[in-house]
Amino acid sequence: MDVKSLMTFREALNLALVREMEEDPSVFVFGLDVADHKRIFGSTQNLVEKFGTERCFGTPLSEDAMTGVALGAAISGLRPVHVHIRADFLLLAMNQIGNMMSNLRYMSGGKLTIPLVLRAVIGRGWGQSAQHSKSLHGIFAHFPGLKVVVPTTPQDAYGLLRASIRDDNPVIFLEHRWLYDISGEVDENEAAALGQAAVRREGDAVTLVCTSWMNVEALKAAEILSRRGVEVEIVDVRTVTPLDEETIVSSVNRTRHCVVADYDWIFCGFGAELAAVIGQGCFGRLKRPVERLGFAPAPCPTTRPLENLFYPSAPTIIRAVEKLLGLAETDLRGESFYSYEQRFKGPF
Amino acid sequence: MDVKSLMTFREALNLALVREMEEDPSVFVFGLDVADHKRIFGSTQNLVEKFGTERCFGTPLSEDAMTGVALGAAISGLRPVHVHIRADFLLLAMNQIGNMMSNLRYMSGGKLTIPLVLRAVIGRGWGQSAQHSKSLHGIFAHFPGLKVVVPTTPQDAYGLLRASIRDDNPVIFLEHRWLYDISGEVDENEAAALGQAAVRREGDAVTLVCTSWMNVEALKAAEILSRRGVEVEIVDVRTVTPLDEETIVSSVNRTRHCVVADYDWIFCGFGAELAAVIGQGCFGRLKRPVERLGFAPAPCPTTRPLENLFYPSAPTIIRAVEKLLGLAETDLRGESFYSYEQRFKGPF
Amino acid sequence: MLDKKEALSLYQKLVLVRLAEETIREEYFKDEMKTPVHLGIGAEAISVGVCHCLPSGTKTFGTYRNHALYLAVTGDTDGFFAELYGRLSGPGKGKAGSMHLCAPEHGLMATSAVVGTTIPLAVGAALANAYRKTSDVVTVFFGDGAVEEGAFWESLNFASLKRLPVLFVCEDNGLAIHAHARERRGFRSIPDAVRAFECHLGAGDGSDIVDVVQSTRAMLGQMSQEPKPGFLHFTYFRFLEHVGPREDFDAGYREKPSPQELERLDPVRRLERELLRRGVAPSALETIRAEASAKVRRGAEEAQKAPFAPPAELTTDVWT
Amino acid sequence: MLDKKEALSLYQKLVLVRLAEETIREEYFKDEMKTPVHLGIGAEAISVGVCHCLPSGTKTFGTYRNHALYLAVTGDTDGFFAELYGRLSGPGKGKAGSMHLCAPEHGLMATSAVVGTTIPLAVGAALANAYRKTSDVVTVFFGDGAVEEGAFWESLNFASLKRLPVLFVCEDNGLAIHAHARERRGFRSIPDAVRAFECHLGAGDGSDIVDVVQSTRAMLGQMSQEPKPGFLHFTYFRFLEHVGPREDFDAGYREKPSPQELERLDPVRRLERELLRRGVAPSALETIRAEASAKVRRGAEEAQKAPFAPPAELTTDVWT
Ligand SMILES: Cc1ncc(C[n+]2csc(CCOP(=O)(O)OP(=O)(O)O)c2C)c(N)n1
Ligand SMILES: Cc1ncc(C[n+]2csc(CCOP(=O)(O)OP(=O)(O)O)c2C)c(N)n1
Ligand SMILES: [Mg+2]
Ligand SMILES: [Mg+2]
Repeated sequence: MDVKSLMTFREALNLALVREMEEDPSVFVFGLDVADHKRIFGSTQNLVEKFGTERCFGTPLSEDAMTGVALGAAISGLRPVHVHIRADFLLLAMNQIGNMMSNLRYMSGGKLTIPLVLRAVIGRGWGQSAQHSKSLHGIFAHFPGLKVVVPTTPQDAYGLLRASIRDDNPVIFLEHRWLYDISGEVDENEAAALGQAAVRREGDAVTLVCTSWMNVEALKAAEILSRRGVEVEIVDVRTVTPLDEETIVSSVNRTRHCVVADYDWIFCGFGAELAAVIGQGCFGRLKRPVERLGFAPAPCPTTRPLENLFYPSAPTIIRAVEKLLGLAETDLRGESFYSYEQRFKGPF
Repeated sequence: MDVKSLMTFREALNLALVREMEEDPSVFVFGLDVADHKRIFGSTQNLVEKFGTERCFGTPLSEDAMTGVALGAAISGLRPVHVHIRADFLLLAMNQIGNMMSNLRYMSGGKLTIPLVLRAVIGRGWGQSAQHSKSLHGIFAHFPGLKVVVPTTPQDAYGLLRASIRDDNPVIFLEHRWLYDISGEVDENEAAALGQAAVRREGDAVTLVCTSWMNVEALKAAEILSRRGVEVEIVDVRTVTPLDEETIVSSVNRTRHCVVADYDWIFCGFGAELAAVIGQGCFGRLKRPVERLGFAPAPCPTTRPLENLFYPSAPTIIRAVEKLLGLAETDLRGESFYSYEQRFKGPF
Repeated sequence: MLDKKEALSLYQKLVLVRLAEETIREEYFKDEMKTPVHLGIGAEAISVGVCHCLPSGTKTFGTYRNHALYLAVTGDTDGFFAELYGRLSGPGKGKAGSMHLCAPEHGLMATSAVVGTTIPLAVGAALANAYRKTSDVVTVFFGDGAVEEGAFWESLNFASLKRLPVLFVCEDNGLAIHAHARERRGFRSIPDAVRAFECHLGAGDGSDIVDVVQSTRAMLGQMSQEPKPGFLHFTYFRFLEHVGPREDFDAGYREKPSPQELERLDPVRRLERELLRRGVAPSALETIRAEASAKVRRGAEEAQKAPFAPPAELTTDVWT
Repeated sequence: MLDKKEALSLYQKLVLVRLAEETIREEYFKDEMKTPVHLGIGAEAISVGVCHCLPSGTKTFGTYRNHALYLAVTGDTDGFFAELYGRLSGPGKGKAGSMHLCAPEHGLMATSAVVGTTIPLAVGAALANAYRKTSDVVTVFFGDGAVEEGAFWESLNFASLKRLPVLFVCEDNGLAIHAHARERRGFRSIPDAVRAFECHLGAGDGSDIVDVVQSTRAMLGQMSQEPKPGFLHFTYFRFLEHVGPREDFDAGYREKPSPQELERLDPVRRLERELLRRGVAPSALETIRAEASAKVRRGAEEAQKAPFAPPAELTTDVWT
């Protein structure tokens, strides 16, 4: 049976949900908007039709309690997938996440298991602004007891979501909105494990350690840099906790240069952890300090010109690599970069 | 007029509140327990008597809304000091903190100012356990728009709290429970500014960069190490945001060795930021990688033997310094270390 | 009853909001207004009517569905469009966009895109008024979905406990995005659920500005007689999709009302009929519409010529 | 009315809890029990009475004031003291301490030291029951202070909306630490505030275990007849300080009731009187007390001899 096919990230998420729900009747999906006609940008489509409203249903606007409900169902043996249309809204649930979900297994002396997935979308573009654009993966990863996943490819959306649902620990699964439209080959039989980074591209000049959307920007940067003979290696972190330090450190030990391109604010973010891990693991090998890229130190602004500057991008990566290697700046005028208006605009 | 006097950290906090309330009628203090007979471990004593129940009052148990109330009062021109008896409870208010308080000035194009202090106590000991022991300073510092202060000395409790109340930005002010009983000289006229680290002790062997209670442990470690001729320098970070990178980096560039002793979990914590900043600022100068100390990667356990292992301490610091410098282990058997039972036990 | 002059002035404000939003609907497809828009077509009477009853400068708070509120409070179509087009001359320098419009200098302190988040802020502002011994009423507008958030209950409890001068205005369209009230409410009705709290309770037809004004005046009267918070519940019909410029009756989650029903639910048409009934000449209404239309058009046009914020603005206004 | 046998069995359970807590009060000053203790003296009848009515294995949730609940559900004084003394043989291996006691194998899923946090968990557990098409009732105990937290309202709303089999038990001592209800509640009464929700409502005297049992049985009957959540409101008197082993009538925030009043408020004494009135021999009660006392003493003594968790336990049980 051929199980490889081309699909979008959104379809891959959907397929992972369908497969898990088919195989395990204790898996269910709930959260605001999961059952309306838009279905979380299509990622929960057909679930109501296939599995009924008891296994896919909307809720009142009550993020705090709904997270507790997910936790209560999980310790009772179900496998809830609780969905949020923006990661920002998880801040409403931080008490359940940081004071309960992360502790309950420990406090019960290991008697409780918490097979729970919190899916949340990282918003961006068309004025998503300060309250609809956060990622916060480093914040969640700070609490022992949680796992945090930031998939980039359709294959990972599929494989890591399935692995997350099967995991007996609480997993926070963060999906960048722009990735939804990205297509790629998905092998349904390829199992994925949490805790493994992936080398997306090999190179010897610099290692780019990337999360989520930054992998896409990094690939674009790599393509441009390659034309002038600079081959960068791209490591997609994939899971923040557990973190695959080995893959990251061994890549940097080879290239001896590193740009961390994290999709979040820099200060006290996951990028700091990466820089610290690399600073330790590659001590004496690094030719230059690790360069950290991330959001500008400001809330995300609405207006497009400032929003463009807020986010790190392929050009920012290129400039960072050039600086690290002491190269002159590439002329980027002829290049075309990702512009989301080609994919979506207006309300979404 | 002599304005220097010996007082405890708790008294220094209280004095700062009294002085600010005397000088500015728009300053008020509210939160659970601020007006009962225990008065937040004594730190809000006499406020009701001196300023009335309108300027010092308790609330219902509603951390989320009460934080919004503080924010609403602040943008209306008052200067609220909102108090929480444990930092863990701030997780209930994360939405107001991370989606509102940190953004509102920016979103208003700079029209709103937010002169607001969130005081919270970091609990520890006698089974404070997983839900009454968090610090989370790195989490708060991750959001642009917030300031974060972690005082250690009575002088700083006094000076930095006054500076925080006078600051026109939201400040999260985190007070370690064990510091409350520490005495020190306080100069009432000494103004403090946010954004300045303090060198607590000079030395040439290793720089210890410390937050909050870790400064106390570091001083003890320094005393023991000094007896064998190892002089460590201790930098008290004091304010996480804004961070005084210069003082930290220049110390490490001198000693060429660094132990970061942060009072929080290590992974994705403020310690990672410090290690990243030092890795960058001291590149090529460091003789060994930065060593990070912090909580064990677990929720805080109740039982004392495990709690002892959970926290980094003077002995942990000594061992880290010895490892960094390649020294044999000091015999610590004759040493006496801090034990909170000498200060308080049972209910508190 | 409102006198004719007052009714005409309300018509003027209503029409300004309606035409501004109709202009957004036309312009939006040009893809220059790069901000989500939560249009309030059908809801205008609530913000306009309530704000009409408030002394000018009164502190107000709202949600992302804030266009009517912003225009009712400020009348400033120029700033409005500048912000929607992301220009430096907008009240938020373009950083705010549609969802965060505010004008503290006019009392509109904050609006927010996270449901329920400005409710406690309004209570805090009312606390500040009480602290300063003024009884000025702070007003906060929120949707029916916000009632499901814990912050609502916490805020209502605290305000009632402290008897703060805050007016809660619930704009109930029976929908949260596409979810109907029956899918979200485990209580009989919003007024019923609020009844046990120490606050004054009122309700009205949010599609009828005359009713809105009368209910609001009655409520403000009660609040000044017996100092307690007020809670006003207004129902209305959301004409368009949750966010964006289109109708969405074809999406399947709700029926399109009959044309007669839509006439009744449209607060502008409803006031128009009332004014005509009371003998106002059609040409007088036409004049009001023409003036509003010119103002709106100028705002939208000028905005598109205005400059964007310079790069340095990216990190300005984060801290003082 | 309960028959004598049942009343005696309740007495046995009540006494076990009371003596366990009295033992804590004696032992606590030796400073070996290094965990905060929120004693439930005065409150025992609620947990004991409600749990008495639940089929064994029923899922329950509680707060940090959980000793009566833990013992009512498990009867396990040995594990109880082991946990309080921080020993490996405690149900949480000593990691949990007093505030996080749980025994999932007996249905006691979780208790928590952050107010209100287990309420939504109970609703989630009830959702799991509904999902599995069982109508087993999940029960959650919480203090009156928890009603002020948004999570309570959100949980009540969702449970009512979905008509989940969850029994909310509010243990109302009129205090949150030292704050009286009047300083915290902006609503008339807790039952009034809950009335508009789609749940069954009941109330009783939490100092009287007979009343507790009867109210609970009536409630469970209603819930099985018409599937909806239940809400039971019990008042009781907290004899001791909020946390710790002492009385605190000298602290100034409340009056000490008269001796007669205290007799009435003490659920153990009250049931004792009732049993004597019904002809039970004093010696029969004495035997029950002696047995309970021996069990408690053994638990406390054995616990102190038991080993602590080895260092490796520090990072065990964080993840699976
Ligand atoms: C806390 C939070 N949860 C979810 C959302 C996503 N969301 C945006 S608007 C909305 C519906 C709100 O409904 P209502 O309060 O009735 O306001 P309306 O849109 O009907 O005016 C939701 C769920 C959000 N913005 N904030
Ligand atoms: C969310 C939260 N806020 C504050 C506290 C501090 N605190 C501990 S117990 C308590 C009072 C709770 O009162 P109630 O719910 O009535 O329970 P009781 O102690 O009376 O049994 C408070 C405020 C807490 N633990 N959790
Ligand atoms: Mg609505
Ligand atoms: Mg109570």
